[in-house]
Amino acid sequence: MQYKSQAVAKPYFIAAIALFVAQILFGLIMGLQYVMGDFLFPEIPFNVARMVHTNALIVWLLMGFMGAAYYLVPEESETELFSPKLAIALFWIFLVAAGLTVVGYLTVPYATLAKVTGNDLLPTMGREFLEQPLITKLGIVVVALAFLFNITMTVLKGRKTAINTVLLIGLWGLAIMFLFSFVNPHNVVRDKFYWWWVVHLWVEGVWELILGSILAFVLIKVTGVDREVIEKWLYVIITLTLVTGILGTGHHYFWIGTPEYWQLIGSIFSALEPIPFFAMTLFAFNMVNKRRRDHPNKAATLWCLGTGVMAFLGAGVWGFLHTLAPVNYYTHGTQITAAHGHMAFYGAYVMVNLAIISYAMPLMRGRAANSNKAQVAEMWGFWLMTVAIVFITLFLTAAGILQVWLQRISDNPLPFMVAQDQVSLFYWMREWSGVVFLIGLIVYIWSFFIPGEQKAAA
Amino acid sequence: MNAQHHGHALRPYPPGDLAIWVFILAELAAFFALFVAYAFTRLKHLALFDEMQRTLDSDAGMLNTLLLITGSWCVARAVAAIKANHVNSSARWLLAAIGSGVGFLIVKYFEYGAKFAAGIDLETNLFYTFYLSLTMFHAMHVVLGMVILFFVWNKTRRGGYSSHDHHGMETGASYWHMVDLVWIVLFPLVYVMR
Amino acid sequence: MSEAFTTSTARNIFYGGTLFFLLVFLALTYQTEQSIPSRDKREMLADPKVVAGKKLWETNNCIGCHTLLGEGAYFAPELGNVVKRLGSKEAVKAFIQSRPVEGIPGRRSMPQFNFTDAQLEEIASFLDYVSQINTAKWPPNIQG
Amino acid sequence: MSTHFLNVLWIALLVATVLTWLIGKTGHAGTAAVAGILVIAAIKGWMIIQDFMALRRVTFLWRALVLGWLVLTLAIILLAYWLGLK
Repeated sequence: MQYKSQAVAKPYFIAAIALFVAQILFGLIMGLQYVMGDFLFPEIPFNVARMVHTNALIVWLLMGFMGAAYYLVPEESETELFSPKLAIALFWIFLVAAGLTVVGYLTVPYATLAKVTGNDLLPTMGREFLEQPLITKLGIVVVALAFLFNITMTVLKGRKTAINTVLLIGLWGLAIMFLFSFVNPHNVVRDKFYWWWVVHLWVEGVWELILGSILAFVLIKVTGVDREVIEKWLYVIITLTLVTGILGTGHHYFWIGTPEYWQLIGSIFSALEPIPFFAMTLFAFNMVNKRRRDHPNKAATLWCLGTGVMAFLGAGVWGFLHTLAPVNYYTHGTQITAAHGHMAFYGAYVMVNLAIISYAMPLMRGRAANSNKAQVAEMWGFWLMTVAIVFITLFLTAAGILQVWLQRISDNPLPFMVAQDQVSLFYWMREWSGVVFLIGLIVYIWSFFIPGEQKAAA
Repeated sequence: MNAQHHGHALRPYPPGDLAIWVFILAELAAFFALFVAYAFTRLKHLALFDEMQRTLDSDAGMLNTLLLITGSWCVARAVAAIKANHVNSSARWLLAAIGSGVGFLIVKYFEYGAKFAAGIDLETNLFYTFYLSLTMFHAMHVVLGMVILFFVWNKTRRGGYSSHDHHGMETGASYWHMVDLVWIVLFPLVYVMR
Repeated sequence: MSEAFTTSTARNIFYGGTLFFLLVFLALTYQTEQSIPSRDKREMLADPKVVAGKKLWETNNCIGCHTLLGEGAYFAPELGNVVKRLGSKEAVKAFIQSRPVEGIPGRRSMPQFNFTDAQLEEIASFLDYVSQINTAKWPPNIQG
Repeated sequence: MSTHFLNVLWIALLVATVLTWLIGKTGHAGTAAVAGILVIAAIKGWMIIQDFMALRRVTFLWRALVLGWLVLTLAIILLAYWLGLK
């Protein structure tokens, strides 16, 4: 750690991991509700568990991104953070807001929550992933703006590199696209059309810029490859990302009442979306192969390589599987989508967060890398979680294919719930894979508590 | 540089910046997908496509092909000129290439004008969805190519390139040729073949 | 390599390419806005019951279990065509009303929301509106 | 690349374009017309790639990528048209 103020990243990373645990626990509850429909009913109905599962994911990834920005921007800009105090204050505001929101989800009926938090003033709630009460949404905007102010000021007073420039563009894009969460027309078609401007243009647009720059930063550090080379790769990858991803939004405009030419445009450009992910895989492996030093932090390198491979598989391959309109006609809104979502989020955004955490945490704790024993435990966590997500994806894919067959293609299409009963075996297997994921997560967290015996950081 | 003219040694990289080549390959992939989608959609709707194709203005299509080929030739001459250190001549060739792009857009303006006046749009039928998506997407590439050429021309006339350093010009030239190359497939496919 | 591939060119292509595709996307957005009135049944929004129904749909987080035109959670049936599937708005209302408070042992069950008759009519009107949107023949069959 | 050669190429490309247009204009369709038009397109594309794009003196891999794009695109189009003619 070269600058004192980088240390503000630490609470962000710790909170991110804590929310990660919450996300997984609620995921397991939902998984069980898929096969034991009355589990925790009516105390925690499925929709509530799902809100906690998805919102905890989003918030912890954002926490991770913020922590990553606070860690890498001072080092890239070669200057102290503009205001470490602001960063800490924002941390507590964000954490408390997120905590209160989750408490609200769990303790009050959603309709009551909507009423008491001012949803009548500007109805924005009750749309997938954007379930947060109005005040939480406004809080997110305020925190994001203050955070961006802090980061932007830091970059402006220091060195401008490709990495911190791309990160800034990504973060500003993230904040700007979030403003569309306040757009909620009565017209369902327009509602859905602009809803995707948040959801798609986040995960298949600006978030990939953030992902790219974090990955580039960690790779420079662990491989010692020339900045020049890594920055060129970064630009090429994010160009490909936005060239394919922006018009790729069209793959969500097939069946929601939008004009049918979107079937052509969406199919073509989303079919190309695997290309940037493939480039990212090549990038990660190339840089590690060309490494000029053997960084003692082997675990961080492993997470980087994992990001390349799993993002390509989850976002690239599993996305491509059902993105062409004639295929999507049958798979739209089935477990195939869920399978893709799980592996893509884990492979791209979970893993890149864990990569920067893996790299930065030991440094913030005063050592270049964790002890060998701790790293071995961390790598066990890596493999358990990664293998578990692969199996979750495979089982959900199997469930999805069967569901599509029974409910959409066969001569006597079965009603939804009857088809669900038929695929329950796969849901059980998915749930057990989820348990393995939780074990992996526990091992991962345990690795933080294995004492460091390595020499102090250089 | 000598090897390039007389020797047999092959250059390891194509002319211009590698970054533009990655972009060119991505664009070619997009057009590839569009062409394949067109060809196989046509297969399913043969009668519609053959009938609708007759309503297109193939004279305008041909004229535009001539213009793009000429534009490509102008840029190739501009690169040849700068390699001989003929700065002014090179700048004039670039301007001529931009001019051919302007001509292309004028022809397109009248071609689209006639179609829109007839009440045709993206949703008229499947053929017109393809015709308009493909040609408009391509026309936007012509515009982008012209913007790039404009910057290259501006730098050239200020003496920014020479026989030793014309990396930037070759970068822009490669993109412009790609726009031409794509049209070479698009024209017969959409306007002529049945 | 370094001569063949410069960071500044890569950066310019990033800005130029992104701007280019953003403009194409915005142009298509404009076209979509011009064209959807013929598909989205917006005239039905003149009925305040439909608008109120959408709000009830949202404030009860229906999307947390169901899909609507294929988007949402995959835990419970698609509702974009539910009025057609059950046959009438009345059947939809009867189904919502009949959900047991304590659920069904061992099975998934929709919660009992205790809607008033007016609210039930609003929800059903909203679902009726959605069922009439032109979705390019999706879903493939009535089961959703 | 000599400028004279570029000029000859340009004229050849113009002539080929007019030829394609004539095939369509005179109402030719079917196997022979499709094959002829695609061959002309292949030759035109080949010239543009080799001499305008100036890939002739570049290593095989790069030429193969772009020429391969041309050949593959035209081959798939040919396949689709051939299936339609049956």
